[in-house]
Amino acid sequence: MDSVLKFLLTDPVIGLVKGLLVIGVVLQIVPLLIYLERKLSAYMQGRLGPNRVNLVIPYAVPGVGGLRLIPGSLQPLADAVKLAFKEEIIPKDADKLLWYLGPFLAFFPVATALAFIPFGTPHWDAFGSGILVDLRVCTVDISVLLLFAISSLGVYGIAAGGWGSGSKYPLMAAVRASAQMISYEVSMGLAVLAAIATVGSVDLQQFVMHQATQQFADLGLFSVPNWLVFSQPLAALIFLIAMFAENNRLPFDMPECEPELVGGFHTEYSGLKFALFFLGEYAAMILMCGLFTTIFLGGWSGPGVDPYATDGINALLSHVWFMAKVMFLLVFQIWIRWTLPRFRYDQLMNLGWKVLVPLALGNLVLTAVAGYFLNPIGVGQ
Amino acid sequence: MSAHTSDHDDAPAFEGDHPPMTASEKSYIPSIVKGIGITLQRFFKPNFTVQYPEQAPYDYASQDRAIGEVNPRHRGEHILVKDEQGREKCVACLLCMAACPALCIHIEPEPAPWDDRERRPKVFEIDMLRCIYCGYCEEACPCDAIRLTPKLYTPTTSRTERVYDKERLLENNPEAQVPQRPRK
Amino acid sequence: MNGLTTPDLVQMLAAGLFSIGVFGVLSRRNLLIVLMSVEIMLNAVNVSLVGFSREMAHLPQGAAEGGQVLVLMTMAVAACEVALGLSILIALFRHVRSVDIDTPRATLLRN
Amino acid sequence: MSTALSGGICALHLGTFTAYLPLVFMAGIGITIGAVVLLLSKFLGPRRPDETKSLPYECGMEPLQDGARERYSIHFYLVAILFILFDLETVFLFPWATSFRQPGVDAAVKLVLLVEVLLFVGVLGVGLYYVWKRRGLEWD
Amino acid sequence: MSSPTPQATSLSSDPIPSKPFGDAAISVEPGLGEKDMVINFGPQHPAMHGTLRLILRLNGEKVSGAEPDMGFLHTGFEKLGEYRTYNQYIVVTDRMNYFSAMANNTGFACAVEEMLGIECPPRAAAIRVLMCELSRISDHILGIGLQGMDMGAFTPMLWSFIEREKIYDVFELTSGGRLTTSYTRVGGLAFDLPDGVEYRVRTFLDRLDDTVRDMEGMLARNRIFMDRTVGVGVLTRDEAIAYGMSGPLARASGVDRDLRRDRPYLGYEQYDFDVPVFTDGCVYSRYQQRLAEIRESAKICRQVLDSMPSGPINALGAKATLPSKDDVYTKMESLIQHFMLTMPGHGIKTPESGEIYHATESPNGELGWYLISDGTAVPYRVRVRPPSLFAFQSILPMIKGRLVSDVVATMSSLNVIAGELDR
Amino acid sequence: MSTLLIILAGVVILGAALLTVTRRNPVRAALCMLLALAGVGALMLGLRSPFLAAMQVLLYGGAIMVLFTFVIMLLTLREEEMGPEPSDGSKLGAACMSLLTLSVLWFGISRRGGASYEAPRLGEDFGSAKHFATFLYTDYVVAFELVTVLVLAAVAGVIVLARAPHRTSLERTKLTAEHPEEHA
Amino acid sequence: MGLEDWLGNDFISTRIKDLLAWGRKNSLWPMPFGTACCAIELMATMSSRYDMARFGAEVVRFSPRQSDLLIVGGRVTLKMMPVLQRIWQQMPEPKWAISMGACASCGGVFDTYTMIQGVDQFIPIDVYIPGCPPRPENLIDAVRLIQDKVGKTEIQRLIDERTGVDHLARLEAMDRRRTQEATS
Ligand code: SF4
Ligand code: SF4
Ligand code: SF4
Repeated sequence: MDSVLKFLLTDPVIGLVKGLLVIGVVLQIVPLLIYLERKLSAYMQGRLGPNRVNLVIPYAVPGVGGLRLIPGSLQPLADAVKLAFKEEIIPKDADKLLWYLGPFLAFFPVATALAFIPFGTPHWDAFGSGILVDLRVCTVDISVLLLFAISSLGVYGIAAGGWGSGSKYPLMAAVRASAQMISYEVSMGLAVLAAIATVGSVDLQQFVMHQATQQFADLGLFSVPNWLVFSQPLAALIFLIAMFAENNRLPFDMPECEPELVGGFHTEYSGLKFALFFLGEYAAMILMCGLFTTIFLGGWSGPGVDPYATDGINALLSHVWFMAKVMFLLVFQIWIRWTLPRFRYDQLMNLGWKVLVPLALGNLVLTAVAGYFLNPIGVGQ
Repeated sequence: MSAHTSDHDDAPAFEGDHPPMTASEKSYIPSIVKGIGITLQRFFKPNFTVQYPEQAPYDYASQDRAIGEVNPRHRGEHILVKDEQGREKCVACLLCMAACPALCIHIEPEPAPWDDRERRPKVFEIDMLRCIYCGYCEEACPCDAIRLTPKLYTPTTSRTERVYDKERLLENNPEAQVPQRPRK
Repeated sequence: MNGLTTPDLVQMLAAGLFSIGVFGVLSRRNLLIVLMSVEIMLNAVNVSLVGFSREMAHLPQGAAEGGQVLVLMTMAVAACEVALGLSILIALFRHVRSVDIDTPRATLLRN
Repeated sequence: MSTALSGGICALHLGTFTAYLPLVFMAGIGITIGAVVLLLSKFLGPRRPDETKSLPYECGMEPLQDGARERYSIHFYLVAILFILFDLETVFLFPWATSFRQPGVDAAVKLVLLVEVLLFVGVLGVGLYYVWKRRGLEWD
Repeated sequence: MSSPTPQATSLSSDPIPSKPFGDAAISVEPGLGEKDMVINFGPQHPAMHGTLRLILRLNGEKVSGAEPDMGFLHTGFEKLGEYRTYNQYIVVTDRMNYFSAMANNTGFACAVEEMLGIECPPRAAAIRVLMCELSRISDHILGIGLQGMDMGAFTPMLWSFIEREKIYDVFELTSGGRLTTSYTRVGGLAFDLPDGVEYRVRTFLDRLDDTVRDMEGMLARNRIFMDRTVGVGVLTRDEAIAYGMSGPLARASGVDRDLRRDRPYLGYEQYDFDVPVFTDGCVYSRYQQRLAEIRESAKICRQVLDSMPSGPINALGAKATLPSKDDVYTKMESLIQHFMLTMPGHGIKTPESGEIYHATESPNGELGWYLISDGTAVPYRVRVRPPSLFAFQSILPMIKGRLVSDVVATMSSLNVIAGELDR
Repeated sequence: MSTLLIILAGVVILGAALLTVTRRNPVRAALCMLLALAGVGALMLGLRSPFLAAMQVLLYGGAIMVLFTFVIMLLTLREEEMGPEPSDGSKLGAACMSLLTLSVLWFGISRRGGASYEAPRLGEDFGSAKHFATFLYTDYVVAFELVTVLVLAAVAGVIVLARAPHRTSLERTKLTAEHPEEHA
Repeated sequence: MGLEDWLGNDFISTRIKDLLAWGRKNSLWPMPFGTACCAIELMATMSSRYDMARFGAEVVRFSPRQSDLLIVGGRVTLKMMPVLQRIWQQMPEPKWAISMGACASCGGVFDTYTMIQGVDQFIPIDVYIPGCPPRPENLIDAVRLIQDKVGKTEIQRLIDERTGVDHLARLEAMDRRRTQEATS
């Protein structure tokens, strides 16, 4: 038994298992998100939302039949099944290669970048085997940089899909979308720079450790953890806004805003390719929310989590905290989507370049000056 | 009657119609918070949906729609009214046919075998698909022989199936078959 | 290639990459692709620099650091070069409606 | 510091490629899912292409102008260039950000570092200001 | 033909642009200029309400030219009018402006009554006013809801539908139809108000405020919304007059003109209401204009309910309305009159060469009916002055040089009803 | 291990680069280039320069190639605008030149003494962002500050080029008159 | 060529078919082709009181590529007909169509020179809804009718019939190919 564990817990195996787990979880959150989005918006609008396809536990109630649970919960599955068996249409002016690459490139970088998000404590004693497992897929210490590098490739998906469709609305949407995404990447990068300066590391696990082990303020009854959202509020705000823009969510949903561009860059896509775009979009949402949680909301830390402990309960608790924060952010994104109108294209660019970038620069200067006068930082003080 | 609303009478402190955005409004944040507040409120309000196929369209007891029982004026599918002896009341006077703006009634009269009227319809067809349920036929009929009942028109998969002949009209909605005209 | 060590392999790779860039610059007439070829050449230099830096990492004088910084500088120059190069390309395109390198000359000659 | 924290045999030290192996796995998973979905999309659904069906959708009208790839405004290009330049600047600041508050740096060095970075960001700001004034940030 | 409005003469002196379409109008040919992209905006486009079409010439995001293309819903209303009797035509008018059907058939009935010289009884007039104002509310509330929706705020649109549903209930209770009510008749109404309508309207009006406040709270002072609407799609007062705009659109541009006040019909002069006027003429002003008019209409509705006269609902003496059913079943002369009004070839007696232009203030503006009679029961000619047409034709100066997103905002602020536009 | 990696990456890089310079369609060329750049990034990782690798992907992949993509999207070249395919002669000449370059370089590389990577172990954070900080802002501060100047110059240049004066309408009409077929 | 063609009548195939039918049934994304008054009722059906989202018919896609159910609501004129037809043709299989209201089904009250007297002359309609406009309840009924139909029809045959392909011949050809592949 022990030797089996020892064999199984080699690095590559652990890495593979973690990778599969992360992707698996993300693939399960996506339908949940779709369902939540529909239900939340429905209730907000005085409606009920999908409630015909329920989870049925057969023969649960004796004599009566199955027990119907959670109205409409299988809606995403129904959509997926239907989309999978839908006809595939390739417009005649489409660039075949780009047409296929579009949805693929929209999903693949996001999936890869998910490897860097720490979803639990850094040392979990796996099954008591004495092997410490870091709860993130890729344990490298320049994870922020690599994450940015890889997720910056997400532009290509939209660009390829929109341009490759050979149709006007998608083309317009593609140009808009890519311009928007790269614009907000600047302010996002600058905001993260300030955060890095505060923490002094480009390792996401270090970010969490920094926030988990320090205290921002002590209010007597409870102490406020040193989450960066408190010590870098401006950076957090900028990141939050940029996050919406990067995900193309309302109020920044230029690339697919229906009343203008019909369906946006995926107007011409049908069936599974459309679903893949959708998947990539929601996965990107999860990625960004995870990143925000990790950088600004203390990641997996939370009451009851000991960053140095190695036992399984602790690891599980840390993961629960992480997921809770991410879910909160996701719901927040959904909520905003159904509350606000959208920007106009030029206003959006103005907000990005004329407000957020100067603000982020100012924040950076502030951080630099403050860092000069403040004590040097270290982890675990 | 004043020509202007009050905010035009007393000289406004700003150019144009609307007060310019205040600094806090310019920061987007108050309105976003307000918006979220409103949607939150709405989120917890009871919802407005009538679960149609389960809840009958007129069973509005739980909703504030509450039209009451069947709305007698509701213009649904037609019936041909039968008299006490179970015969159609129609005397084939063709007034409904003339009044119909959609020209969807087709009547062929024939001499009636009964002695209280001269004619009766041999053919009485209504193209329910073309009909616009305006109620003019009912209004035009001098002897209360055709009525629009609250019965919902039903979707169909065939166009010809919706042409109702006399028999079908007579049997269409038995509940609405009361000899005396219901009050409207 | 028994005589080659790993560092030499890297340098060979850089050399190969560089000559591909040269080929692209010389053979293509599409300005866009010419620019891309230039980028390939710069990348070759980067590879070579990183290789050298790695090789000299044990030297005390900071030669390795020099290599690394140089790579960063190359990237900066490459970025600026592309920005300017493409601006020129666009400006050119507005005038002669072509990205063929030989077209401007032809157009100028014609006028 | 990083080794002190991430001990254990899984946390391989930096620079060894094995530490990136999970990344390769992850990319592999991503590629597999993407490829499988694309392949499935080819095989699952029915296929009945025809002339009209493969026309680009343009509100139900015949597409105006042949060749849908039309030229677009130069503004977008400007955005992309600005983005490159700013991205570049960010790249040069990353090392600074990781280390400027490390313990054990003496005050003089810190001051020099501060001045340098302020200068850097300052010039960046000037660049932004210049573009702004030259109406490079106008979109209408 | 009576002169359209008292102001018409004074207005006509205003300069009309020599080239109303200016250089905005373009012709479409393949392979156009250097950077311009010609694109179909509509007919099946979410922002174009399904049936309008603009051919936009875009320079990047900017509109450098536009050509409206209409007629996708040209149904032949006016021609149909020459084959339907006056009362039958009421049904058709319902389907012209389906946002506010009641206002349409009231307008038509009023025009016919004026031609025939019939006065509709006070109770009928009051009920008509009530119904018209309810339709105005339902039109405007959907208008601002759609305005929000076209800008991405989907939620308020559905709230507006909740209110509309309540208005539908009122309509359904009174006339039997939700949308296409066919409630008015020449000389009166189809039925009297049933019980419960007053209570229902009052509760609706009480709760309306909440919804309107919520909808306003979501958008009105939201910077995103204001940035997109203030100063967008501007139509100055002079332009508005030159383009023949009327109704809320003209009032939002500062044209202080409302037929309900300036040329009262149906006893509008008895009610105390304000005519809100804004001056900016931008999308935001139109939004505010509609909000203000909703409140005024609610005021009118309350007054109507308070002062509802009793009495008959049909002008009985004029021989233009059907006698009551009970009379038809029992009295011979009623039966004969019934036959005379419904039989083919017979119907309402009209003057040999009657000619009338009668305008009412429909929710979208001045809805004019121009009728010629030839003594038969069927009009010789029916012509409509649809307010939407004037709104749609004036879109060119509003969007020229603006961004694509502004086209959407402007379009939805104009509230162009295709059925009315194309007829 | 690392030799294997280098050979692997090398094959990918060289192949992609070769494809890049031979594609006629700029979009395909850009895609191949992207692959080559990613390969170079991986190679840098293998050579223990993780920071540079990240920057390679961030700058080249996420920025420079995006710019290329933009230009391709904006221009959407038609066949005739890309110019004719270069003649076989010029291709041959270019190939000779590049082979010449290659042989010179090859000669140089093979002549140098057996270099190796196995020399004393590197510092723990060699090639990391922190490592960069130790010399970028001290020994190479001039270069560091010069980058901003470079960027500033580039910005200025780009703005000037992008805002190049448009042809006046007069010129345009003249052009149209001269070459009506081009402007039709 | 579509997996469904390969499904036989064995247990697993039937299960898969059931799953497919279930998915399609409960995820009918409508393409609203609403032109006139009926469109308003269409909107009313989507909105809070009737909430068509309950049946999974929520995601209103304005691109035909992603929709399954064309709802023709409103008057269709000669000028509009090509548009409708093109949109129908651009929708991917399997697809369904509802003709909502008197006008779309047969012209209704508008028997005039511009109107199409029934869109079923141009596109195959699965369900007709009478009424002018039909009430939201009717539209919901129609969607449920479509759901029934989706569950019952053999999609492949339906598509073949629509596209004018001989269904049996195609199946036979496939069989032949299959056996050929098996033997070779
Ligand atoms: S309801 Fe109207 S359309 Fe229908 S048959 Fe009667 S008169 Fe004709
Ligand atoms: S239904 Fe009435 S109006 Fe019609 S023919 Fe019969 S009796 Fe006459
Ligand atoms: S059927 Fe009636 S409601 Fe529907 S579009 Fe036609 S006229 Fe309008």
